[in-house]
Amino acid sequence: MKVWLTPRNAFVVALLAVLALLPVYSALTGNTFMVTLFTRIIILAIAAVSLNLIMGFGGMVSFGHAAYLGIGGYVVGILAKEGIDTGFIQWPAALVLSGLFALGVGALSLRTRGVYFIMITLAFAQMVYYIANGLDRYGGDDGLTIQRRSDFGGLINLSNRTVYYYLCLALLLATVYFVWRMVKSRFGLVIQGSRSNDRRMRAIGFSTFRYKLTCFVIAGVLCGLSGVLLANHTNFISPALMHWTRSGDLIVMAVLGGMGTVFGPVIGAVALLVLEETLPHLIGFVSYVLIGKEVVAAKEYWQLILGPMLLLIVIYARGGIEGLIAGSRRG
Amino acid sequence: MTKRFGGVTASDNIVLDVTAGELHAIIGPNGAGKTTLIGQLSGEIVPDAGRVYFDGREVTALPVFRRSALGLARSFQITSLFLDFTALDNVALAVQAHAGHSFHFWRDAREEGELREPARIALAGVGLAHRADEIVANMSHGEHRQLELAMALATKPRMLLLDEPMAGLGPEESARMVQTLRGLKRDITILLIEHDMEAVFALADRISVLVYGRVIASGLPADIRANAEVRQAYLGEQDVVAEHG
Amino acid sequence: MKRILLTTCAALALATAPAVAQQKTVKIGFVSTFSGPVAAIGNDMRNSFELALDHLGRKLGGLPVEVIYEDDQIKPEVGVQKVQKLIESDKVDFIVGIIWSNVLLASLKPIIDSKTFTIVTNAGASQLAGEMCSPYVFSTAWNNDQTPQAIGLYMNQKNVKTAFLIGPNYAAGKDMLEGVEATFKGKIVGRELTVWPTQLDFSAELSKARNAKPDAVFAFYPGGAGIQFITQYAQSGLKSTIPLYTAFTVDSLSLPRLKDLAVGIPGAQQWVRDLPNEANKRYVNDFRAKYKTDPSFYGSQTYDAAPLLDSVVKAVKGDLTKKDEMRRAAEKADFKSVRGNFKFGPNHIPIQNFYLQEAVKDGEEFRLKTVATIVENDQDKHWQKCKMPK
Amino acid sequence: MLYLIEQCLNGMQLGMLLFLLAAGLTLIFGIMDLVNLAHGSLYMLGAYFAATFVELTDSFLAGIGLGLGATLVAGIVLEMIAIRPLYGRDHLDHVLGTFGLLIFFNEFVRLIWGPAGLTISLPSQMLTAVQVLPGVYYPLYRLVIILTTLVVALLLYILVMRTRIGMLIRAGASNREMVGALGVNIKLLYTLVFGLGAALAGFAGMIQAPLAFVQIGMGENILILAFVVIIIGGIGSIRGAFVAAIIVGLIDTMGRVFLPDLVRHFLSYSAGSSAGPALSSMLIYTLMALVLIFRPEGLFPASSK
Repeated sequence: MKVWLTPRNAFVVALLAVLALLPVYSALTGNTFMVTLFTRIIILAIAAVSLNLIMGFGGMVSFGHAAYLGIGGYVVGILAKEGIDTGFIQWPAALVLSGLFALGVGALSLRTRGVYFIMITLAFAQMVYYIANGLDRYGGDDGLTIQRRSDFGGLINLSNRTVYYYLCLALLLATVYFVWRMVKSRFGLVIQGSRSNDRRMRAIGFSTFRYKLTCFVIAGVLCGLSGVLLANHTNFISPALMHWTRSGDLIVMAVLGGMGTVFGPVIGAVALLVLEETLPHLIGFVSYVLIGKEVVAAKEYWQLILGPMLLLIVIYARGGIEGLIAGSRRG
Repeated sequence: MTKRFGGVTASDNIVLDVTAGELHAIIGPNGAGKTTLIGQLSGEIVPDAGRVYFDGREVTALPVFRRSALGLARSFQITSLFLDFTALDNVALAVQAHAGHSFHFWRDAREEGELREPARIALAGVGLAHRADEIVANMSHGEHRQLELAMALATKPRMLLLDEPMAGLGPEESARMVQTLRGLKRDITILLIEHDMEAVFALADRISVLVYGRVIASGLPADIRANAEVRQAYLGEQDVVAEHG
Repeated sequence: MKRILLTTCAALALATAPAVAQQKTVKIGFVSTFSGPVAAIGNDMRNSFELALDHLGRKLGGLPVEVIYEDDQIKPEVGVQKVQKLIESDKVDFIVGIIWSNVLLASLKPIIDSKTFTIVTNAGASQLAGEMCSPYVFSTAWNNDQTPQAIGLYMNQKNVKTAFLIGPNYAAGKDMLEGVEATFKGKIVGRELTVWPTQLDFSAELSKARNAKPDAVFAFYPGGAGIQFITQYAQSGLKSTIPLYTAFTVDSLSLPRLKDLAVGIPGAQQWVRDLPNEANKRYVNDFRAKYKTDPSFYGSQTYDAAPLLDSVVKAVKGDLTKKDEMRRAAEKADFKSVRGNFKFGPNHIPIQNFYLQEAVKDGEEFRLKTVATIVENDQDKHWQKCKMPK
Repeated sequence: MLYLIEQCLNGMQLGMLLFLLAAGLTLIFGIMDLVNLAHGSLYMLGAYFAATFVELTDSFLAGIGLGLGATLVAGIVLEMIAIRPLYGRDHLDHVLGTFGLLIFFNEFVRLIWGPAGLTISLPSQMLTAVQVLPGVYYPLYRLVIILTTLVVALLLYILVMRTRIGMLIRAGASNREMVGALGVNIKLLYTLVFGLGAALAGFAGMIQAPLAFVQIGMGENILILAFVVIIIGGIGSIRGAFVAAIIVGLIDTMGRVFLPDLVRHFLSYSAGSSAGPALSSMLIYTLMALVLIFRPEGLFPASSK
């Protein structure tokens, strides 16, 4: 029988509890920013989970995943600008377009492998990035403010901060659950088999290309959803949404949390973004303890610590945070 | 069939006919083009000229996975498994490959009896039943070879292409493998590539000799043993091979 | 340390300002760029703001001040997040700063939605002057196209018949080129927009300019890009053959690096370090004494924000909930600007003079110097689009 | 026509710069199988070193020389401390680890040199344009860059094709195991190659610095271009890098020159002005995607060299 009370599961449950109760804490303390910050974290976690689906389980390292954030966001933004506020059109359109883009990119990119795959996905993302830059009507380089969040009639009011937070959390959990089911299904086994040994998969009779392409499209749609949510959250979209370093950030989240585990990317997203918020204060605090005063300037150099940390994680903790919590079983 | 790699002709006008139900062995020195031949038959390598027929049907243009679906299975000379999966998972994947399409996203495949049961049977068939839940990376080389065979079998093939299943096995493991193959050859057509002459002559119904991409002889084991050209071209070289191996 | 600062300030306030009923601090969120290649601009703004607070005894309207500095990393989406944090988490009374038009445009919605009183001290996106104007948002800077309009006028005075325009491809860049086109009476023989902020090498565009054989070239490149552009302009041999006119390209941050290369290149600006008024003399002299360098126009605009806020807090006697009274007070612009005369238009954008500045060598040092006044009391042309609630 | 020649020279100059970066990148990639996102940081470090030494010595050439040495040392130290543990890992680990290094170097440079950036002043005789053909004027310094880089490319060619080290490098690029089997000190070879790549990148940074501006993050965008170059050229191939660098340089320049005007024919003037630069930036990525679709191993795969 499986043991359910592992340190890992305890941690996941604790994290979920914190996420679920956050708006309560925020309401009690009056610090509404916590909800804003964590809405963003949750949305990016969806993107990281989707990236992890193709990268961690399918072995397809996409260096252009931020493109879907952009496509999802821009569909919402452009439709809103053209006066179509209803989410019943905006959301499906965004998801379909993300999927179609993934279909095109995947069909062309999946012929290559290894670093060529990394670079060709980057190339396609850069193309979308520059297209967005050239969209003069929609702000070009400067981006576009979305005056109203997607309208779902009386169904749900996205402008309510708490409602929106719980919607995003629910979508994250749905995504995680869906991915969890999927990786255990026949489809998921084919994807993981092809990461492990693509040649053998074909020899035993799988058309791995089709399955990988399907997986690529699913990940694209999920990340497009994340883009839709992000655009609604910030009320603003710009090409910066899909700058190549953003794709890098998503990879960092997936790996930091623990690649190839379903919940890992969520942990990674929370860890990275919380670290980003707190590391400056941490440095300030350490300098206060060490030399008796807070060195304000030192707080700006928090990335000096983040960079080597990433390298150390790559070298010494390949299972990411998940791996550390779960012990050495995942290696 | 002809295949050239740059200036090297790996398969030079090979004509090979494997009859249903027989175990046909291919022998030949290193570099004779044996693995290339299997590659062309299984569909991984496209011949520059010539045709491949399977069960009376031309399959020259079919990709690997389609030939596999027709019942043509292969094993690999260099162990090629899913190292981070369990033994049972490996075989179950092979079963799954022939159980319709795999666009099932919801049901837990590890709970599906129709995938797991045939896999367990195939594992038992090669004597690995007790190792079913072991991660493949932790298993021995001999077990890997057995597992290779189990995977090929799990696809319920009508013809097996075996690329040196005995390579790197100890005498005891080899004997077990010969035993297993002997059990199989009644039901399945087998094309066997092997260096282990003892095994070849023990198992084969017919033997073809491949040297520098050409079939120089083909016939019953006894004829091959007697063939002067073969002795000179191949068996004479066996000493050298033996020194290495 | 924040807490220590707070207590000290509170203690000071207690000792010196017993008149103020509530012992409240004024919380200011300061958004600028403190990392990356343009951190110099953010630092100059911060230094100027700190100096202004020093000049005011670290108090606004008698209340102690706490400033929270946030770095937007030149990214609009980071800027938005920082602005949201300041409003929601730190619950600041004022937001000050913002360099980039795109960061401003991204942040404007949360600012307006939350009615946070904001002083923009650089970004001059024309939407702010027009359709997106807000009762609680003021600018101590300018609208993007005002400065190039002044340069266009100056080019007319200099009898320039044909011009080649070049700038970066973002909101401000496009506004700048349109600004020149609005006032320049000669013929535009070429108009180039380059990729911003990634394109560093202007060789192809400079070859185009040479090929077009214009009487003059106009360029807008803020920050580090300005240094690149002017250096390459000189290297291509164009500086001696085709005169270059600029806006926001030569400033006191780039001058120490450009040195001789910048001499003789005219630019328009609403403030120059040598403007002859008392407030400015005090600002420039104390800035030089404290930071050993000249302040830039970015700094001057930010410096002005402090006395403006001082007048606002004074007007409501520290009760920062009276937003409408605060707004009326700010609209009066009752403070001594380093620019001399200073007043707001109906859209809360300054109406001000624009000067022609040039770099000169002063001993070992290079300095910017006022050469002429190009336009007086210039108002942006977008104010009619602004539907400011009464 | 004369104008076209001038623009071709501009394209060449960009191509030469890309080649310097791509050569190191492709060697490191080809031999150690390492994806190095921090290569652009070495470009930046080279520029900062050179700027510092030019300031100290008051001599452009001495500054470049010392800067080159410093970058070489920095590259070797970096390899020994941070890069070595990454060999043999998969590409994802490389991307992530060197992404971390890239972040680190940006902050490190800010800590040492401050956020404002530096400039390298050219000797005044360089601040002029010369007549290269009747009617074609070209900035002298850019001409110097083209010629110097051609010399470097030639030296590199001789090093790779005519020396023992070069033989090992070539062997390493096409068959890594073989070099190990030859009993060569692989560690030393790797360190040397990385150092050489670092020096080339640093050199690119320092010769570009007088044109541009020495600033944090200056290597990032050009690094992506250099990656495009080595992918198009074929990983591990110096010759491929050279040809692809020139192709990318020319296409990028020509795109910037002609596309905006072309787009303006179809769209409004202002829409064309902003769509033009965006489209020309897309060109090279489109080229890379096309190359990968039709020749997944690049134009000059290392094994066929």
